[in-house]
Amino acid sequence: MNSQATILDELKERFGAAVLAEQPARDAVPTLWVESGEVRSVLKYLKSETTAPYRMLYDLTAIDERLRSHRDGQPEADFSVIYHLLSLDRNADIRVKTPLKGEYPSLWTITDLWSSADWYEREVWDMFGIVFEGRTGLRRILLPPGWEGHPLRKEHPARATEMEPFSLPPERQESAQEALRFRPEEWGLTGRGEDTDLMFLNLGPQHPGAHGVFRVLLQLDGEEIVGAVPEIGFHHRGAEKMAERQTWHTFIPYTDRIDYLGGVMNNLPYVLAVEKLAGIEVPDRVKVIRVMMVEFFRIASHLVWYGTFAQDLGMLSPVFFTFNDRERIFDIVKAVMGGRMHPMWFRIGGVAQDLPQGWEKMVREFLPYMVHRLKEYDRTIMRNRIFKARTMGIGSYSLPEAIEWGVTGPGLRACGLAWDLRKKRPYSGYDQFDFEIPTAKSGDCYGRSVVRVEEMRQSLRIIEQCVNNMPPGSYKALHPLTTPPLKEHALRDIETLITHFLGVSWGPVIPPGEVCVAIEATKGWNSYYLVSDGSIHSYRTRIRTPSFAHVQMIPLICRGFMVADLLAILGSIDYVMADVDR
Amino acid sequence: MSDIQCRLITVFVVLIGAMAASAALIWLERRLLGLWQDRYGPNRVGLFGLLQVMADMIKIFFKEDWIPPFADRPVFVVSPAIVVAATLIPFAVIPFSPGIAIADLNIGLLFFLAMASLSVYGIVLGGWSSQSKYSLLGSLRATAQLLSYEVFMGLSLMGVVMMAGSFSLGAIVRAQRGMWFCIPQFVGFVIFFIAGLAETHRMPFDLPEAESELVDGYHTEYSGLKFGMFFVGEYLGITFTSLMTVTLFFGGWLGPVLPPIVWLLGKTVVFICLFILIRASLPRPRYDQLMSFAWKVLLPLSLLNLLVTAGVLLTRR
Amino acid sequence: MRWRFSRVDKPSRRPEAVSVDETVGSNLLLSRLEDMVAWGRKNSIWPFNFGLSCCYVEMAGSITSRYDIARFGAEVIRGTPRESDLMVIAGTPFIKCAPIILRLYEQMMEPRWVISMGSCANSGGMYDIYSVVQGVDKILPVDVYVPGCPPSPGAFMEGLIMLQNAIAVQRRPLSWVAGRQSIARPPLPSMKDRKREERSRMTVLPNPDIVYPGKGKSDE
Amino acid sequence: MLSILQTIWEVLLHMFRRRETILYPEQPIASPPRFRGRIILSRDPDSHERCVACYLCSAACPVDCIALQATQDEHGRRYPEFFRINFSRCILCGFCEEACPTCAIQLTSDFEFCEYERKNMVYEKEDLLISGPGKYPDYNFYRVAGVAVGVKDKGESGNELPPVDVRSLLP
Repeated sequence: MNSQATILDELKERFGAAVLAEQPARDAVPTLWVESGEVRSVLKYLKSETTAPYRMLYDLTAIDERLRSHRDGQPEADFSVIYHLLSLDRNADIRVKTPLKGEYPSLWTITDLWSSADWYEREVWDMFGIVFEGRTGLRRILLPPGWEGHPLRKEHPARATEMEPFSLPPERQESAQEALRFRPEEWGLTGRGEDTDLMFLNLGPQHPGAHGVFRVLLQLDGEEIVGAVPEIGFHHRGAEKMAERQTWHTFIPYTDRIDYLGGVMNNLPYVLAVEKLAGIEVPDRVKVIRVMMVEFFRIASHLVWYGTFAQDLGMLSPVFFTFNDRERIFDIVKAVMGGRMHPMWFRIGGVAQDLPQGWEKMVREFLPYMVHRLKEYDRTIMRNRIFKARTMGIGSYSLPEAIEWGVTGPGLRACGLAWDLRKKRPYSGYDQFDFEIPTAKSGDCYGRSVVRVEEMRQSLRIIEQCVNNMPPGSYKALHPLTTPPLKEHALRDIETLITHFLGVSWGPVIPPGEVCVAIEATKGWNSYYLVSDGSIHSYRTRIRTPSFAHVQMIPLICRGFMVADLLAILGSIDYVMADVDR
Repeated sequence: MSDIQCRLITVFVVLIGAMAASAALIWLERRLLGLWQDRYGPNRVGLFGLLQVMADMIKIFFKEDWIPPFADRPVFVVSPAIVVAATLIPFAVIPFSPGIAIADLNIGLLFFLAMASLSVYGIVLGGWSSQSKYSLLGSLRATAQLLSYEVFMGLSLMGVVMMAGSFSLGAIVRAQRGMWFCIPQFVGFVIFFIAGLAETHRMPFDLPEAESELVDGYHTEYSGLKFGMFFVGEYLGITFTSLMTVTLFFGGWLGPVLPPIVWLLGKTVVFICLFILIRASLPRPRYDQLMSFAWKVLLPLSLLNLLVTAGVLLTRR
Repeated sequence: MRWRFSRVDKPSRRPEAVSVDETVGSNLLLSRLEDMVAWGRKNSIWPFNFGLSCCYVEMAGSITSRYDIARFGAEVIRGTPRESDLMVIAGTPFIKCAPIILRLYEQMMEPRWVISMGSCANSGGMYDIYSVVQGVDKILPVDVYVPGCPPSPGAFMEGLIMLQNAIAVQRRPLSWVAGRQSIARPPLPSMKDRKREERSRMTVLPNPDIVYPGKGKSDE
Repeated sequence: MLSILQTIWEVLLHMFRRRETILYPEQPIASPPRFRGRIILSRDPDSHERCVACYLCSAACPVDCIALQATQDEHGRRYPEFFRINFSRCILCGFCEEACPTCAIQLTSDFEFCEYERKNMVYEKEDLLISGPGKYPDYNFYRVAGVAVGVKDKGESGNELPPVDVRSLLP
């Protein structure tokens, strides 16, 4: 961790008194507090001036610090804004925090440094009421226009049942519809082109090709896209607020539904983060079981993408075939974990149950079948001339663009960079597996498809290694914070039963601290940034999802293409609205 | 029985037959798609689900039929009727068996081409009168697509006309006694079939409706019976195009042992199945790709075909 | 049979219910016709291609080969509300999305039905949170509730069959301009009460630590 | 062109595959025993209600859909006076089953419990209680060694098993 020490020294030397403090974090990410006036220059320095710069704005979020008790050594603040940067060259992160005072504090924008900061800043404003100065269009992003309050502030109520019951009388319906009306001038768009009249087309929030409730407003010249304004927030279920009232244990089901195609893939970063805070080391068997299930869901998610992407391009049948394969995966998932899309099966310190008898047979039968099917899909879909014509050269972006906009996962690897967290920062024992990182050169829709298809093959390899080398041992760690403890014990002796009672009623008390764990999820990097205040709830849970960054990029990559291409682009990004809006 | 009575009976038989065929086709398509997608398709209502179409018809017939207040009312109402009428009328010139045709015009082929272009109006006007942007885009696509594919459809048939020496469909069928035209006119057949797909705006050329892009394209605003007419019109179109392909390239009613009508219908069913298979498997090209394929590939090809056919015929003489 | 012509300026969202006997008993021919129409409607439920979140994927799953709702004549997914008969609220109804859901519902043509799929749509489910409507029946009438989070495609199919059964006994006006403009809905049973006996007879369940003991289904 | 024909060919070949469809409702959809469906309350091998109304399930429930009220019978044995699960909120996560110290509450693999009316989705104890022990036929909470109370030492009551050696639980 030399580079981390040096970057902190470098910053302290250069910015002197502006660096207020250094904060030790559980995840060993260098974290420092910078005076709010100097944040921009520090970020600018990190982005462009230092050696091996931090080019990616990985995350931008805030914490309402007003009720937090464990803030050892941190500067006084009512709110803090956190900039999480990433350097792919160094393979290192840095977290820059800035303390803010006051009821509705303000801060200077960084949208001129990173265009991708736009949505993040809007989100912070929407959720916390922190104003970003020096920019335009600071409007609600996740909540409807006209919403009162900022939900992630501690004083905002969480439960809908505590509020007035929702109703939709005609006048409210009318005003809501009126608020949805698109006014191009608000976005700086006009209906006049250079020599033509332009048309505005409202695609969504309900559109068969938009993969969920998502709205894109298109400025069209004929069918050619001149401008696009994506609008999100129709799928905001307040998962982050939810985390502040659920216990550490009972938040697990909510993680499943973040990227709802990823199933237990979403459990993983959360339980890893909690385990890191609690200091739990899980047995090898747990690691391998988790890897296996997670890879099953990677395949399942990619299969949904494969089928629906083909369907977006007009192919009628592949979606049936890929869903059939997905059903076979679900046969295994159901038998092992008991759920289908949302097994919510990982636990703090282990998994819910041991593998059932007979799981090996099911998995072993599945592997050759799936290899065979993938070959068939290559012949049916990937090699098809029309498919290629529809995807090659469409919606491409370069590697620097991808990094600038915070693209991760298959979208990043399609630009030719073999960057995969499973290899670069192995978690849950991925360093023990033999697999490759598929890449593509083009960065277009076809490239992204190639990467995903190949990823499925690699996942099959990983699963095969899991079956062949499943270690014996327990499915839960023997740690006092493991929740719930081994049920066999709880059923037999009163001593464990008492721990069991505490664990599932109040929930475990996790020691104070901050941690961020990222994993290579199905769609890119998914990370949970947890702030524990030494209580049974999380003080703040920040869920950084890959799709949010990817969707923000749409206007950039669809310009100049046609409406039909837009649907190909949307399909190839493979986003899930729950993963965008959370 | 007088000649007029005889004619009238033929008209009714053909009319009801065409309607029944397209209804059966809806069932056939859903079952065949099921077959190719490892599932069953409608199989619960009646034997093999045969009554499914009945249920759909009844449902659509009693569904609320609504005209949007913003639509251009008369045009909106008349468009679906144009589509159905324009696809029904050319059935008149198809020779079903030796001597059995509603009207064996000596310009039958031209009549068919003329009528086929009429159905474009139904779609274009329907989309335009809906006053919805998706419908408008759909009808714009329909205009461009249908008009350009009309050109090749006509051109691809000229080889057949040259070989048969007549525009009369009956004469064309009789000219295939020795050899079906699909062999000497293979290129013409392929072009005609592709153009036929485009003309009936079936997948993969269903750009005017393209569900994943334009919601439902030109008929987005239609409901109830009017939508049902568009729906039936599409299936009538498939039946007709298949009949036409068989008549022009696969010897129509010609065939040994079995009665001519059985041959004709049997061959037609094969092509209908092919239509459905193509729908089940192929992705949809983009609008500009479709157009450039038409003008850059099909146009030269069909002209070349014309030239070669003419050359061969001349040398033979 | 006397026909009354009346103009429907403002079709109410849910016309008041009339007893079945009153409507059906009047004329045999009419009732035969109504039977036939109900049969047609029951067997041709075209769903609207509408999805909100996770449940939508399971609903789409029910269309695919393993479950194949095409068998019930319900695979003709329409992209436009005007041509569809059934709206499946598959997912969480968000406050920001509620006006859109209602708008789409109103754009559907009569007769139209709603299945509320999954806990979120039933009651808000696990999302008792500021941005979620606590049950879609707060904004529009629901015909069948499917429990689960998300319900498996099988559960959705059960819901669909129940909707079919409900449609089969409903009597609706044959025309939207003529005749009585009211819908006769016979009272529908409580499935919980109906199945209670059978369910309480259950004794032993298969061992959860063995994958598929025996042939498959549990002992119900 | 060839690639296009190949796509068509591949789809055509599906004609000869076995159909995947389960003919529900005539054919049941197989659910493995772990599948989490409708919740039941089970009885112990002595046919008594297993539930001791400890409220753990309702505390563990992430969506607060379980409500119950404890009471005692004439022998001082606790049982729920009412036990209510609101299936319109329930997400079938199985946390209650995991939390239950007596294996009383269990999730079955039954997924068929749709309703026409929302109010019918609230299940009372009589809807939940089954006649047998469910997944764990041999487990009987009242046979496991309890704590020492004035009149008896740990594991010495009439029907208790001897207590577990705590050391055996250590790794």
